[in-house]
Amino acid sequence: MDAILNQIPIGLAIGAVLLLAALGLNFTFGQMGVINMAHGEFMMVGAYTAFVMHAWFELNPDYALVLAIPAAFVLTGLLGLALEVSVIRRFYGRPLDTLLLTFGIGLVLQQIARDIFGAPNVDVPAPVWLAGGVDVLGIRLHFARLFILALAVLCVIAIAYYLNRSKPGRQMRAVLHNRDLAAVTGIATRRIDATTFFLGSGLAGIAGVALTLIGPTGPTLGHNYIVDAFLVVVVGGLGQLRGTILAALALGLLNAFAEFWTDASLAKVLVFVAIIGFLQARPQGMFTVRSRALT
Amino acid sequence: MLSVHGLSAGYGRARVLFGVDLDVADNSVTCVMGRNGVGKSTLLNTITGLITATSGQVTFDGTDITRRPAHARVRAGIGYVPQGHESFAPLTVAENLDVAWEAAGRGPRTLVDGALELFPRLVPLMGRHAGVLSGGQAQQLAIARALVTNPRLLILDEPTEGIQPSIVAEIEEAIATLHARGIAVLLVEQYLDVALRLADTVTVLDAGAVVHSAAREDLSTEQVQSLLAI
Amino acid sequence: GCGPAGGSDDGDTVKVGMLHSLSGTMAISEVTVRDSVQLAIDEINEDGGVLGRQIEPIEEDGASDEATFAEKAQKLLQSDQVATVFGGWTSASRKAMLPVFERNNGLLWYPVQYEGLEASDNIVYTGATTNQQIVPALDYLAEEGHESLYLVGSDYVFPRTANQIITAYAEANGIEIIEEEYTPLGHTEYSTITSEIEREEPDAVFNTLNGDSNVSFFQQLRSSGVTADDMPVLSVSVAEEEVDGIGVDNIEGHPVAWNYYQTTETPANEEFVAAFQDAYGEDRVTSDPMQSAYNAVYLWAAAVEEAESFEVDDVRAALDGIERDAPEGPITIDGETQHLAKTARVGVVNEDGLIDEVWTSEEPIEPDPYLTGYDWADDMAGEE
Amino acid sequence: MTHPLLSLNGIRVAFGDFTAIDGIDLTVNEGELRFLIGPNGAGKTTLVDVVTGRTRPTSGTVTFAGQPIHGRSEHRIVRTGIGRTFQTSVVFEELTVTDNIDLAAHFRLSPLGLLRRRRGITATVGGVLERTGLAPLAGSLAGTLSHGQRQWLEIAMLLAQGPRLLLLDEPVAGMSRAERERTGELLTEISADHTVVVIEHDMEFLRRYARDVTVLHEGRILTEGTVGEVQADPRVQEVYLGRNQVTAPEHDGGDMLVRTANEEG
Amino acid sequence: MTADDTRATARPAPAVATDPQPSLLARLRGPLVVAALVAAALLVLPLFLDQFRLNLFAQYLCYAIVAIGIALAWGRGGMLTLGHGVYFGLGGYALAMHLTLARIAEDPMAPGGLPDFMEWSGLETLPLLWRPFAHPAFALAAVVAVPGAVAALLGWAVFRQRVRGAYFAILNQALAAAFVILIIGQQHLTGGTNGLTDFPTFAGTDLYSPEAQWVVFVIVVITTALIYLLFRHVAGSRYGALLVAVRDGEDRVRFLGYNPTWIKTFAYTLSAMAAGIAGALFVPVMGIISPEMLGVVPSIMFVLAVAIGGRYSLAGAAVGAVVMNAAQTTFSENFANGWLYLQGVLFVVVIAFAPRGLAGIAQSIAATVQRSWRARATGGAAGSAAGAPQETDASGSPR
Ligand SMILES: Nc1ncnc2c1ncn2[C@@H]1O[C@H](COP(=O)(O)OP(=O)(O)OP(=O)(O)O)[C@@H](O)[C@H]1O
Ligand SMILES: Nc1ncnc2c1ncn2[C@@H]1O[C@H](COP(=O)(O)OP(=O)(O)OP(=O)(O)O)[C@@H](O)[C@H]1O
Ligand SMILES: NC(N)=O
Ligand SMILES: [Mg+2]
Ligand SMILES: [Mg+2]
Repeated sequence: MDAILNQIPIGLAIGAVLLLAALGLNFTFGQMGVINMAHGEFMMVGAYTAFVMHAWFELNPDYALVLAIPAAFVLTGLLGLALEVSVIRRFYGRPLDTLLLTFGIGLVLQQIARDIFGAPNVDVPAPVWLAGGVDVLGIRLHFARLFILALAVLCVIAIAYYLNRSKPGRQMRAVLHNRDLAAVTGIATRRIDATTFFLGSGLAGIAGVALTLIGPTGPTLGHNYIVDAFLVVVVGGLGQLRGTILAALALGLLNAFAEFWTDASLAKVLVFVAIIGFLQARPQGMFTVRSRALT
Repeated sequence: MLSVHGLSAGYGRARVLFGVDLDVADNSVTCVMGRNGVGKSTLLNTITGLITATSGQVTFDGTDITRRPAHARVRAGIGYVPQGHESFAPLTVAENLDVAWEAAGRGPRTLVDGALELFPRLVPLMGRHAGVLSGGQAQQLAIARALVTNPRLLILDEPTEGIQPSIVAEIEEAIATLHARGIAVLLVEQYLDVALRLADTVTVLDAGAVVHSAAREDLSTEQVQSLLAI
Repeated sequence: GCGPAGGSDDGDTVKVGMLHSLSGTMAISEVTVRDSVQLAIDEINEDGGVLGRQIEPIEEDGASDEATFAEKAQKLLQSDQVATVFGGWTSASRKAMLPVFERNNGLLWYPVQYEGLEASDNIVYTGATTNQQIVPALDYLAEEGHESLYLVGSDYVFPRTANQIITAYAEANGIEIIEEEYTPLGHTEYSTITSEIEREEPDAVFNTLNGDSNVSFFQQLRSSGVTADDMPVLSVSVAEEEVDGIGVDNIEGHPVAWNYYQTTETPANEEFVAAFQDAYGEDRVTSDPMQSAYNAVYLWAAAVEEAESFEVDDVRAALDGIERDAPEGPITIDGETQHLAKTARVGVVNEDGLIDEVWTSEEPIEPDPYLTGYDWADDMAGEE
Repeated sequence: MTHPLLSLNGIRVAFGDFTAIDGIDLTVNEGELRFLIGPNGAGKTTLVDVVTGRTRPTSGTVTFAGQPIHGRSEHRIVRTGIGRTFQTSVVFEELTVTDNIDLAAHFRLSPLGLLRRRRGITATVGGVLERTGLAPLAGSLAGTLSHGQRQWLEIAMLLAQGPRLLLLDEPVAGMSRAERERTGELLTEISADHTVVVIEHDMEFLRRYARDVTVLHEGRILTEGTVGEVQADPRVQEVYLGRNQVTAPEHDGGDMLVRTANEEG
Repeated sequence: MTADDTRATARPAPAVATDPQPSLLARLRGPLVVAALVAAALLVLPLFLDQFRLNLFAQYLCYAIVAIGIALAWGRGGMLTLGHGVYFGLGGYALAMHLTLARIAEDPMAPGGLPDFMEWSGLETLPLLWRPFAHPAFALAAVVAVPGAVAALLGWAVFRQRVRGAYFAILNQALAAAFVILIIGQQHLTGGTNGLTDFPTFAGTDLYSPEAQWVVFVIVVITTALIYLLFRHVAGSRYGALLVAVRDGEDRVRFLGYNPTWIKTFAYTLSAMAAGIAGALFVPVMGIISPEMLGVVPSIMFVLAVAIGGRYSLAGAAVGAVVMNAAQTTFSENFANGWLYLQGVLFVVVIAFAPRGLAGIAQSIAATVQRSWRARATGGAAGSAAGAPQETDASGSPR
C-alpha cells in the first residue's frame, strides 16, 4: 500500500517535468500553432547554459543553477526570436510546415552542440542544497523534484498572469485566431509573434536547466521529452493553460502507476492507448473553446 | 483626408484593381458601389494594408501610407470593418472590444461605452465567446470593435449585412452621427436606399476600375441603378 | 569521401573502412571509438604502414541506424573495395552488418563488449564476450559477499541476454534475484525503480542500462540517498567516457566491470594514453571500447603482415594466435571463435572520474561466446 | 399539397445557462416557401442547425417525411433529403467551382462510383452552373471568389444536391441588388416543386418573394402569418422592424424599400 | 421592376464551358510517361550504376512509394501522418518474418527451428503469431492487410471523433514512438532492437545472386510505377476531389451528404498499405528491418521527403523521396562529419522558400515557359496540380 502511495509523488514529479517541458509549447504550439520540433533542442540549449555557467565561468554549483535559469531564458528566448524573425514568420497559417522546418533546424542545432561541446554527455553538478530529500508521511520527496515542481508552479503563475491579465496575452490569442483581422484591428502582429515565440522558447530554456537535475545533458537531450511534451499539450487542449497543467499531472501519474504495475516499456504503450481512449471522449482535449465556425 | 491614386492590386498573379482613383474628403461619406466581384473589398483591403498595392499610392492626411503595415494604419486613424462579420472567436465579446481598444493605443475609455451605447444588444453578451455569436450579433461586434479604435476615417464593408432591419436603421443613424462628429466614412453598401441616404459622394466600380464618381446630389437613384446594372 | 579508384591491391595505399555513428544517439559513444581507430592508423602509417603500404581510411557515418550500417558496409565492400572495416558499437548494428560481410566475404573488426552467442567468420570481436565480463563481475560480487541482486537494464538484446546469464549463475550460486526491470532506451524517469530498490534493499544492483539512461538512473538514485557503501551498483556499460556525463558525485564508489581502464598499469597503456591525449587533448579520457578498437587496427596489421596479403581469406587464416601486448595487457586471437583472450577487471569510480582497479582475473580468460565451459549455463539457450 | 414535410416538436436548445431555443413547434408543409425572420440572435440559425444535425436539441423531436431525424448525424440527414446553405459561406477553396458543385451533386454515388474519374460536366452540374450564372467562373478555384460569388456557389451546391427541403440561411446577404432579384426568381421557381425555408433580414426581398412568414424572437415563435399580417404586427415592429421602417415611408420617391412595399400592397 | 429587367441586369452568362472530353491519347499520357520511365530505369540505369548503386536506387524507390502514399493522405487529405514508419515496419516485418523462417528451414544449424533471438529468450516452440508466416502467400497478404487493418482501425477511431490537424499529427507521432517501444520490448517475438536481418533465400532461390538482385530491382521499379498509377487514378477521381474538400472543410462536407470519417480513413488506409508494400520491398533490398527505421525520426523523414518533392503532387513526392535520399547519401559519403548541416540546410531552404516543393518549382517554371509561348489551355501535369492552393490564376485552373 505504501508502495502504491509512493507512486503519487513520483507521478507528480514526472508530471512537473512534463509540465515544464510543455509550458513553452503551450505558447509556440498552443497559442501560435507553430509545431516547434526544435523545442527539444531549445531545452538542450538551456541545459548547456547551465553547463557553461559552471564549466566556463566556473561558478559555484550552489548558485550557478539559479543564475542559469534567467540566463537560459534569455538565451534560448533570443535564439527562438532569431528563428522566428528569420524563417518561422513565413509560415503562419501553415502550422504543419513549421513542424518540418523546425525539425530540420533541430537537427542542425544538435550537430552544433556536438561540435561545440562534444558528443558525450556533460556533467552539470547539482547544488548541494538540492541533494537528498525529506520523508513526509512515509513518502520520500526529493529536493530536486520539489525544486522542479516549484519552478513549474512559478512559471505557471507567470504565464497565467501574462495570458489573462495582460494586454499582450489577449493580443496573442487574437493574432492566432485571425491574423488579418488582428492587423486591421491595430495589433502589431509581427511584434506579438516575436514576443510569443521569445517567451515560448525562453520557457524551453528554463525547462532545460531543470532537466540537468534529473537527466543527461547532451546533444540529444530534447529527444527524450519532445513527444511527451506535445502529447501533454494535445491532451490538455491547444493553448489551454489549465488543460496543460492537468494533462501533465495526469500523464505523469498514469506513467508512474502503469510502470509500477507493468514495466516502463509497456507503460509507454499503455499511456498511448489511454490517450487514444481519452480523445474518443474529448477529441479536442480537456478544455477547448467551441466555435460555431465550420471547418 | 484619404486619397487613392492609380491604385492597382490583386492576388498573386491575378490582378483585380486597375488604377483606381478615389478621394475621401474630410468629414464626408463616400460610398463605393458595384456588382459582386468587381473589386470593392479588394480596394478596401488595399487601403487598409491587408493587400499590398502593386502600383499606385494611398495617402492619408497627406502622408503616403502605401507601404505601411496594416496595424500602423489603424493607429494612424483608419478603422476598418471587413466584410463577413468576422471576430476573434476564442475571445469573449468584452475581450474583443478591449483588444481593439488597447491595440489602437487606448483612446479614452468612453469609446467602449459609446460603442456599447450604439449596440446595446452586445451588453448582455459581454461574457460570451465571440465564436458562438449569431451572424448579426457578430456583425454588430465587428462595427463596435472598429469604433473603439478611435478612427478618424471609418471604412465599412457592407456593414448592414445580416443585420435586422431595426438595427440597420440604427447603424444608419450612427453613421450619420459619426459623420456629424467629424469622422469621415468610406462605405461599401449594397442596400441602395441606405447608401444613397448617407453618401456625399458615390463611386461606382466595375471590373476593378472606377466607372463613375459624382456627388450624391448630382445623381438620381435611377442613374445609379443603371450604372450598377452594366 | 571516395578515395582514388582502384581496389585494395594496387597503389601504395590500402583502403580500410571506418564505420561508426557520427550522428544520432549513438554518436555519444562511437565518435571516441572512431578517434581511437584513427589514432592507430596514424601510428601505423608513421611507422611505415602495413606491408609497406599506407593505410587510407574511408570514413562513413552509420548514423545510429541499422539500415544505414548495412548500406554503408555494402558501399565500403562493394564500391570502395576496402581491405577490412573497423566499425559498429551496438549489437543491432553488428547484426545488421553481419550478413553483408558474410555475403561479400569482408572482415569486420567489432570493438565492444557484447552478449556473446555469436561467432561469424567475417567478424573479429575485440571486445569482451560474456565470460570475460559478466561472469567475472558476478564472481566479484559473490566474493564480496553479496547475496541478493536487483537487475536493471535497457530493453534490448545485450541486457536481456546478460540477465539470463546472471539468473542462471545466481541460481547455481545461491544468489537471490530480487527483481529484473527493463526500461526503453533513452528512458529518463527512474523514480519508480529507485524507490523500489530502496524498498527491496538488495545487496547490490547489476546495471546493464545503456547510454543516457545511466545518467538519469545514477542521478535519481543519488537523490534517493543511496550510496555505493549501502548498495553498490555494478555497471557493465559505463566507462570513463560516461562517468563525466553522469556526474562523478553521482557514481563515485560504484563498481564497473571491463577489461581495461585508463589507469590500467601496463607500459603499452602509458603510451596509448599519452598518444591519445597528445592527439585529441589532455582532457580526453580513454576507455575499454576505445582501447579495443585501437587494438583491432594493430591486430589486423599484424595478421596482414603474417599473411603477407590483404585478402580476407589469407588474413583470416593468419588470425589464430596473433598476440599483442595491448594497453589492457596481453591479448591473443582465438582463431576458432575470432574472439580474444582478455583479462577481466572490476574497478571502482574514484573522485577524479577515473576508475581504480579493485579486482582482476590475473590471467587472460579464453573467450567462450556460447558459455560451453560453464555447467550452470547448460540450460541457457545456445546454439552449440 | 398540405402534407407536413418537416415538423419540429417542443424543440429546446440550451447552451449552458443560455437557452437559445425555448420550446418551438413548427410545421413546414410540402411545397411551401416559408420565410423565417426575427431579430439577431433570435435562434433562426440554431433552428436550422437543429434540423440539419449540427446541433443536438436539448429536448424535442424533429420529424422529416414521417421519420424522426433528430440525433442522426449530419450526412445521414442530408441523405434523407434536406439541404442547407450557410450564413457565412463555406466552400472548398482549393477546388474549382465545378468540382464544388459536382461533389454536391454526387453524394449518392457508391464508393466505387466515387473512385471513377469525372469526365466532363454532367447535365445536373451544367444546368446548375447556368442557372446560377456561375458558368463563366466554372474553372476558377472557389477560393478566388468574391463574397457575393460565394453566396451563389452555396446556392448552386444546394441546388445540385437536389434535396426535397431546402434551408437557406440569409442567401442574399451581400448580394448586389440585381443578384438579389435573380435569387428571388430562382427561389420562386424552385419552390414550385420543392419545399423551401429561407432566413432573411432583407425586408424588400421578403415582401417580394415570401408567402408565409414565421417570426422568431428570443427562442420562441412570436407570430406566424402572411407578409402583410406579420409586418403589421406591432410586436414584430417593436422587436424587429423598428418604428421608422413602417412609419416614415414616403419621404423619398426613389426609395426602393417603400416603392416595393407600395407595389405589394 | 419586372422579371425581364432582372434578366437584363444579370451578368452575361455564356453557354456553360463544358470540359472538353479528353482524347484517349491525353488520358493515356500519364501512364505512357510512367511506362517510358520504367523502361528507362530498367534498361538504362544498369548501364551506369554498379550493383551497390542500383540497390541504393531501389531503396530510394521504396521511400518513393511511401511518399506517394503520404502525398495522398497529407497533400490531398490534409492528414499529416508522422507515424508512417509504423506501417512501413508492419509490412517489412511481415515479409521479414517469412524470410527468417525460410532461412531457418534451410539451416541445419538451427535444430529447434527457431530464430536465434527466440532461443535466447527461452522460447521452445515457434509462437503462434509466427506460424502462418511460414506460407509466402500469407506473408505477402499480411504485407498489405496488416498495415491496412491497423490504419483503418486507428483512422476510424480518431477521424470519427474529428481529431485532426496538429492533434492528429502529434497522435501519429506518439503512435510511432509507442510502436517502436512495443517492438523492442517484445524481443522474443520481434528480435528487439536487432530487428530481423539475414535473409539469404526467398521461395527457395538465393536472394543475393546477381540475378535475384536484378529481379528484386525490376519488381521494385514496376511496383513503384503501379502504385503511382493507382494513386494517381484515385487522386484524379471524384473521391480525390472529395478528399481535398474534406481537407479544407471537413464539417462542410458532412452537409453534402458524405461521411468524412470514411473518406479520410480510406485515404489513410490506402497510404498505410503503400507504406507496408514499401517496407516489404525494402527487406530484400536492404536485407534488414529494425525498429530504428520505424520511429519518430524516420517517420518525419518520410514526410520531409514529400514536402521537399511537393506535397500536392504525387509524382513530385516520389521524386522528392529519391532526391532527398540521394542527397543524404551523397552528403554523408562525402562529408561524413558534417553532412547533417547540409541536410538541415536543405530542409530549411526547400520548405521555407519552396512551399510547394520541387514540383512547385517545376510547375512555375513550366507555367512561365508556357505563358511566354502561348497558353496551351488543356492538360495539367499528370496527377499533380489539382488540389494545390493556387495563389494565382483567377481565370481557371487546369483540369
Ligand atoms: N484570394 C483571392 N485570390 C484570387 N482572386 C480573388 C481572391 N479574392 C477575390 N478574388 C477575385 O477578385 C475579384 C474581386 O473580389 P472582391 O472580393 O474585391 O469583390 P467585391 O466587389 O467585394 O464583391 P462582393 O460584392 O461579392 O463582396 C473577384 O473577381 C474575385 O474572384
Ligand atoms: N454554442 C453556443 N453557445 C452559447 N450561445 C450560443 C451558441 N450558439 C448560439 N448561441 C446563441 O444563441 C443565440 C441564437 O443564435 P442564432 O445564430 O440562432 O441566431 P440567429 O437568429 O440566426 O441570428 P442572426 O440573425 O444574427 O443570424 C444567439 O444569442 C447566440 O449567441
Ligand atoms: N554490445 C553492446 N553493448 O550493445
Ligand atoms: Mg466584397
Ligand atoms: Mg443566423
